[in-house]
Amino acid sequence: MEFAFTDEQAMIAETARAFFTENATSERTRKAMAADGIDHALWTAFCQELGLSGIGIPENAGGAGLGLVELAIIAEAAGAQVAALPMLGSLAMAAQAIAAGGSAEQQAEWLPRLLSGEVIAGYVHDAALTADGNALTGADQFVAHGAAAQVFVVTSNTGAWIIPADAAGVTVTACTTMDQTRPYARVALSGAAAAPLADAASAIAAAHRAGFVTVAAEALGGAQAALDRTVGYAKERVQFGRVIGSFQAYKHRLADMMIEIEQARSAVYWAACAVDEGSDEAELAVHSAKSFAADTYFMCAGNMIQLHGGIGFTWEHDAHLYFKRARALQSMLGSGNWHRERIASMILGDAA
Amino acid sequence: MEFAFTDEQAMIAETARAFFTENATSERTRKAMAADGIDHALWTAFCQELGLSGIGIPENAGGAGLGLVELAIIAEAAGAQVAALPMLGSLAMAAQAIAAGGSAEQQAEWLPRLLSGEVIAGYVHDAALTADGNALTGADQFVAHGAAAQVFVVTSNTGAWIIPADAAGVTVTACTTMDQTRPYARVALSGAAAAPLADAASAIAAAHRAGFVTVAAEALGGAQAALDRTVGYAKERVQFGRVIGSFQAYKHRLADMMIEIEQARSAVYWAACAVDEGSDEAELAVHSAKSFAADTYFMCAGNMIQLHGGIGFTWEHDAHLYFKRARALQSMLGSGNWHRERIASMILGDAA
Amino acid sequence: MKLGFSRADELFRAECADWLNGQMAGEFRDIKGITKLTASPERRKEWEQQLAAHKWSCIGWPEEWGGRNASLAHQVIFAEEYARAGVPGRVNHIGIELAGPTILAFGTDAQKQRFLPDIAAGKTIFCQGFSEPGAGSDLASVRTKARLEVVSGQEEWIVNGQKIWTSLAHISDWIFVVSRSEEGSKGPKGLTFLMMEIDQPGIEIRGITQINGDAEFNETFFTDARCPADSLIGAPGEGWKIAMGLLAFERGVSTLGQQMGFRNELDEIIAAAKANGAASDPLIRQRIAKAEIGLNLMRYGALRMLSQTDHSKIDGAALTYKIQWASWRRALGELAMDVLGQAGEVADGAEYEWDTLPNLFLYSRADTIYGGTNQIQRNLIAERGLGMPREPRGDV
Amino acid sequence: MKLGFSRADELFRAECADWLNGQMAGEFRDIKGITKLTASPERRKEWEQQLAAHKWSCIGWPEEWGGRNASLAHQVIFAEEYARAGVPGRVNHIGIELAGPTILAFGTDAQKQRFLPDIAAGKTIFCQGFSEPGAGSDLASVRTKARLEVVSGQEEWIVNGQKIWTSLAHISDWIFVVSRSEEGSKGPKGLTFLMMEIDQPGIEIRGITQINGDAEFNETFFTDARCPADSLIGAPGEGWKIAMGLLAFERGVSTLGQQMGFRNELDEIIAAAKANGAASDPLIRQRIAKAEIGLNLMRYGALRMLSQTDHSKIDGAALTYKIQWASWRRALGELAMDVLGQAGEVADGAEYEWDTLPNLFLYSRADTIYGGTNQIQRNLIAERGLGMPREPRGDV
Repeated sequence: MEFAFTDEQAMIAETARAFFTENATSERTRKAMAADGIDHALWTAFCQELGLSGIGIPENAGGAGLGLVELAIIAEAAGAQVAALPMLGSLAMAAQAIAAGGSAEQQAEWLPRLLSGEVIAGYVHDAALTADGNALTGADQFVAHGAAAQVFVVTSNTGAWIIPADAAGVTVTACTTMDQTRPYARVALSGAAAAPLADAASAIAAAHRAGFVTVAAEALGGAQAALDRTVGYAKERVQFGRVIGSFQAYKHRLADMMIEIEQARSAVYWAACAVDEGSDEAELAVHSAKSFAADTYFMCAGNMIQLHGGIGFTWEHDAHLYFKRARALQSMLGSGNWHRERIASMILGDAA
Repeated sequence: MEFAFTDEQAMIAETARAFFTENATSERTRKAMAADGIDHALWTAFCQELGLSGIGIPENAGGAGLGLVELAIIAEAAGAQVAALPMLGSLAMAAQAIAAGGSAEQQAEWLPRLLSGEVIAGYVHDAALTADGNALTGADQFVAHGAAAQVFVVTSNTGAWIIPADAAGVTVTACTTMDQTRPYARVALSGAAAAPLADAASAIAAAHRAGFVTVAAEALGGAQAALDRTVGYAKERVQFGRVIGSFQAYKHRLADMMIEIEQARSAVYWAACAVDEGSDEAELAVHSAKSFAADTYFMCAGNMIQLHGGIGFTWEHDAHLYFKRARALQSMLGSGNWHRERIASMILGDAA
Repeated sequence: MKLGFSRADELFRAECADWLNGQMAGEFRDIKGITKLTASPERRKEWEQQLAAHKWSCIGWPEEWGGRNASLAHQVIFAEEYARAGVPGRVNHIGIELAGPTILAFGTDAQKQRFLPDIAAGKTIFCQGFSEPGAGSDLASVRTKARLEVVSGQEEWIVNGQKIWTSLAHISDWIFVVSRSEEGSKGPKGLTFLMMEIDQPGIEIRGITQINGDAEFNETFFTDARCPADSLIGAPGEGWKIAMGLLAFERGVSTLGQQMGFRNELDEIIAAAKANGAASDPLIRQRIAKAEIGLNLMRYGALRMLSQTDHSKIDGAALTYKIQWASWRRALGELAMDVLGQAGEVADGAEYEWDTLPNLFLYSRADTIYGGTNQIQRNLIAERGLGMPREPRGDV
Repeated sequence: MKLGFSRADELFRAECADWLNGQMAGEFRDIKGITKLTASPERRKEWEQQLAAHKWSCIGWPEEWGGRNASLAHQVIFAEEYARAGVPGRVNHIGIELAGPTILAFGTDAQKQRFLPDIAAGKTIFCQGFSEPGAGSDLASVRTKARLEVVSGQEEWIVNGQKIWTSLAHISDWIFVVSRSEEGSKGPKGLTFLMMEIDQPGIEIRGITQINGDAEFNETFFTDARCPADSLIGAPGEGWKIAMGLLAFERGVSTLGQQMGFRNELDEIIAAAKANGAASDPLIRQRIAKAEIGLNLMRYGALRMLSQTDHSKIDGAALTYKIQWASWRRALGELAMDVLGQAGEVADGAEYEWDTLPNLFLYSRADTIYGGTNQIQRNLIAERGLGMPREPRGDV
């Protein structure tokens, strides 16, 4: 029992933080926002130079081993910069699904290309998907970075498949999306022939757990950055002849952010650890982390705007990047209420 | 259209405020708390000397005329002192029911005695009440000041009756109650023979609307008093070499109380006025007022404790009287969620 | 205390509704339902001239200046019917609600003659120059400077500095500017209130894009900008008094029109919830009920303010109104998004432009900032409303 | 990073559980499940002596002073099993968690010999004298005075003044007192930390009845109260340093035991909700889920604190812990009442005495006050955690 980073984990955190802080700049992110929402050069550098893209993927599947704790560390660092990267869909969900549920051939075919960044995958989920053999019909309106993906992992509640984006019967429509760092696409399948993953249940479980934890970790990073940047502003901005951070109401708002963030930090690493250790608490933990961290982020990003005053409401300032990402993290992969209702069902049984 | 007190209303408000401030002292209230929760001398003085007990009861029924606006004014003033009086059960609910739904004989028999304070009535409601003819079987666990009542108005969802407390088949059990200024009693009816009110529907509607508005008005008065007393404390108490009211976080907490109270004030008088004028908005308004004002009171009374620090948590200080009354007003006559769900049904239709 | 309207009032309501609905179904049907402040400014100026032509432009003003000297009840009714008919907000809101009443209260007869008829007629659009980049919430920290000079034998004010958050400056004709005219003065002293024509070489306007992608606000730069000596309202050094008087006009009848806009937004949320099934979610139901309650309490709070006989006294309802509506609307924006779900985060077209509800969500984050942040509002409430000690000014 | 416990840890857990459950089913079954701090003090002293007899009284202490020098994991496990078994909280909490560690850290060898064995053995019950009537949150504003005098050839401290909120003083043997020993000193300077025996003519204790009808707290009056010179911890004038060191011990392993008490409370709410149907209300379900999440996050926050290798640094988890649990518990009290409905406002007997959940509702209003109000906590977080300017002290 030791709820602190190991030396190796601390090193990964430091490496990731330095990498994203230096490279995922506002300027580069805004360029990506005006295009397909991906800083492709950054993604290539992350995958090929930093060598962290294989984290969370078993070594025998071509990954770097390690687990969700390390994946969370990276997602936290990327989230702190609102980096415009396909990490969630391509690595945390699609690659995790293939690593957990794909055959050896499927893993060999796709994982090296996903981990190298050569290919970007999207994650498509449709509970109402119909499969006629492996000919899939259904749609997901909100596939993160879907228009930039060359391949999709597609899941229903019981099945999982892989299908290239240019396969017959696949229609991808890019959407103007509030969070331009992670634009959605509508992916429609109309009798599209897909390759089934060998172990669908494992693939779905792995993708969802990793997805929840990654979203939560991103939210944690974003919330902390929103606080840090606001703290910086509070020390510089003068109003009424005082730095605004000297106003107690302002201080208390910052304190409230920190109180939530510290809990979100516990939530994210509890969840990552619980999944990695196969703990009985894993389900409780991932639902807790996703709902709590996303709400924390939204609260902090909203405060970031409020506590910057007028400037925080301009396009030019980065506050809106955090705010929009925070909103997106709240609503994607199940709302906070949905996750809490899952927890209530565990405790209280299903609702009447 | 003139949403301000008339001169007469302002005078009633001033009279009531002066009366309760002078007479409903903490010392007297605490004596009542140790007994049956009623300051009997105060009730007699209110009914017989002040001459305001007939407000809201038509003149032809022996009342003073006027309406719920004036009744709300009085309840607000009594609530500001957490006065230990049977106003809610005896006047706002039982007398209103009799005035609205009783026969001329019933009105003549009961109203003069209720308005003079000679007799105290309780209001018993049991949706599941069974009536075999006029022999009633059922129970209400939470009859305000029930143990001090000599007569009960009993309602189900469709019927309304009068029955003396000492009638055969009536069992009254006093309960130790968190809010000692308004102790509950359990009133059980076991084939008890009661006199039906002539117009049950009118009686029930009048009692409930007046009950909701009275509770809301009491809550408004209590919330304002909680704020006023805390403001007084904020100007005197020194910590860290400063009056605590100079701390911005403290100031903002007071401001938040005022923001809610001002809305509660609008709610109470909107509701009272809407009922008096027979407006289409009356139902919306009474549900709004009951839920909003009670929540406001609870928030303000909680803050009253918090902003007084340790002393606010002692029996000796009056803060707990406000706090417990606030909780009682939240849970009685339907919770806030229940009232809001009623409003949701009006707007959205019934829940699926 | 009486909430109902008289029979005569109801006839007036019908008259308003008939005329407004007729306009919105006829000549001006192209602007019906516009909620974005920056949309179709030219057509909206034409609309406001049409209002003036039928004496609906400023019914609360005295008749001699283009108004109808309307009773409170009539003003309430007109504001409500205006919004109910889906008529877009006034691009000359500042002129009608703030500049006009300020000139009426503090201007000279010549100034009244010069400005009021054109404001009433929709020919002169005003914007306001209060905030500065270094002084968002701290209105008294004005650094923009004004000095009186004789130019070609005429006295003129020469203004240098920068204003920010000048809403709609890019479509306005005039701006009123609070500037520092006494060298070395500090805070609220030594300020002067000027009206300046925007179309001149010394004034440059740059749009500020907001987080919703729209550009309602501007930075306005003054570089030896000029106005004649008689553009001054009040006396030199009285600028603070005039500005505070002007801000008091913000709590006028227009709040009821604003609320009708809120009503439309809430109704759109209710319709969306019914359409997509969110209306059966008990948590959403509670929030919609709370929004409904809050909207009504704003309405009755505003009626309490307006029914006050002693207008010199700012009572509790008036002091708390700004933070009340701003907080309510921010919560409404969040409710809207939770009703819409992820669909609310996707726009219809290729442009970064948002429908009413997502736009409400984004724009409402500004509501709690402009016109005094929620924090400033709480200070005011505690200090003016409850007599708490004032926040000390520092010397940084 | 590792959350799981080792096989050896689990064996230790079984050992703890066995012993504790055995006690609670046997000799001490009469005190099982007591949650009120003031209930059955004599029997609970006996229980704590029983703990000591089996070396369970202070397992984290060094072995030479009656502890087991237990690892963090074992301390966590014991604290959890202690609460899980329904064992009442320690009446000598202050002695074991605060006074003992303070003496260990700052005391002389003679003081350790004098006090530690008796504290460990449950023979000396301590309470704390920090707060004063004029200085609830402002700990440094101590007015209680101490002076050193020679009495019958012996140096003695003579103490005059008043303390308040001295929890359980009426059943305690000793009190530690922070007093002002340097005439004219102000704030944290010139304070002295003394240990005083309570049973003496100079000390008078008056109970303070709380809003739940219970009387856990006291006022403690010192009128020429005395203690020998060697009752001083540290040096005269070092009282603030000692007191702050002591408060840091509050963030120890006992937090986990406290949390197990919270677990029991939440479980009782869950059982009540299932029993009365509130469990099918979606709004209640959300709040119970939030409470469950919050409780787990407290647990993992505490484990983060305890896993810190560098204990000199107070990190974010430690700084935010107090307000986190106090706010959580206050919300829990409100949830409890909303689950119970009006039934929660009615007591079983004729006395004004409350079952666990209504008592939680009332008592939890103190949680956000004592040990530093939520407001003070936010100051600390912003100032120490985020480097914001400190609130200026006034001179009133």
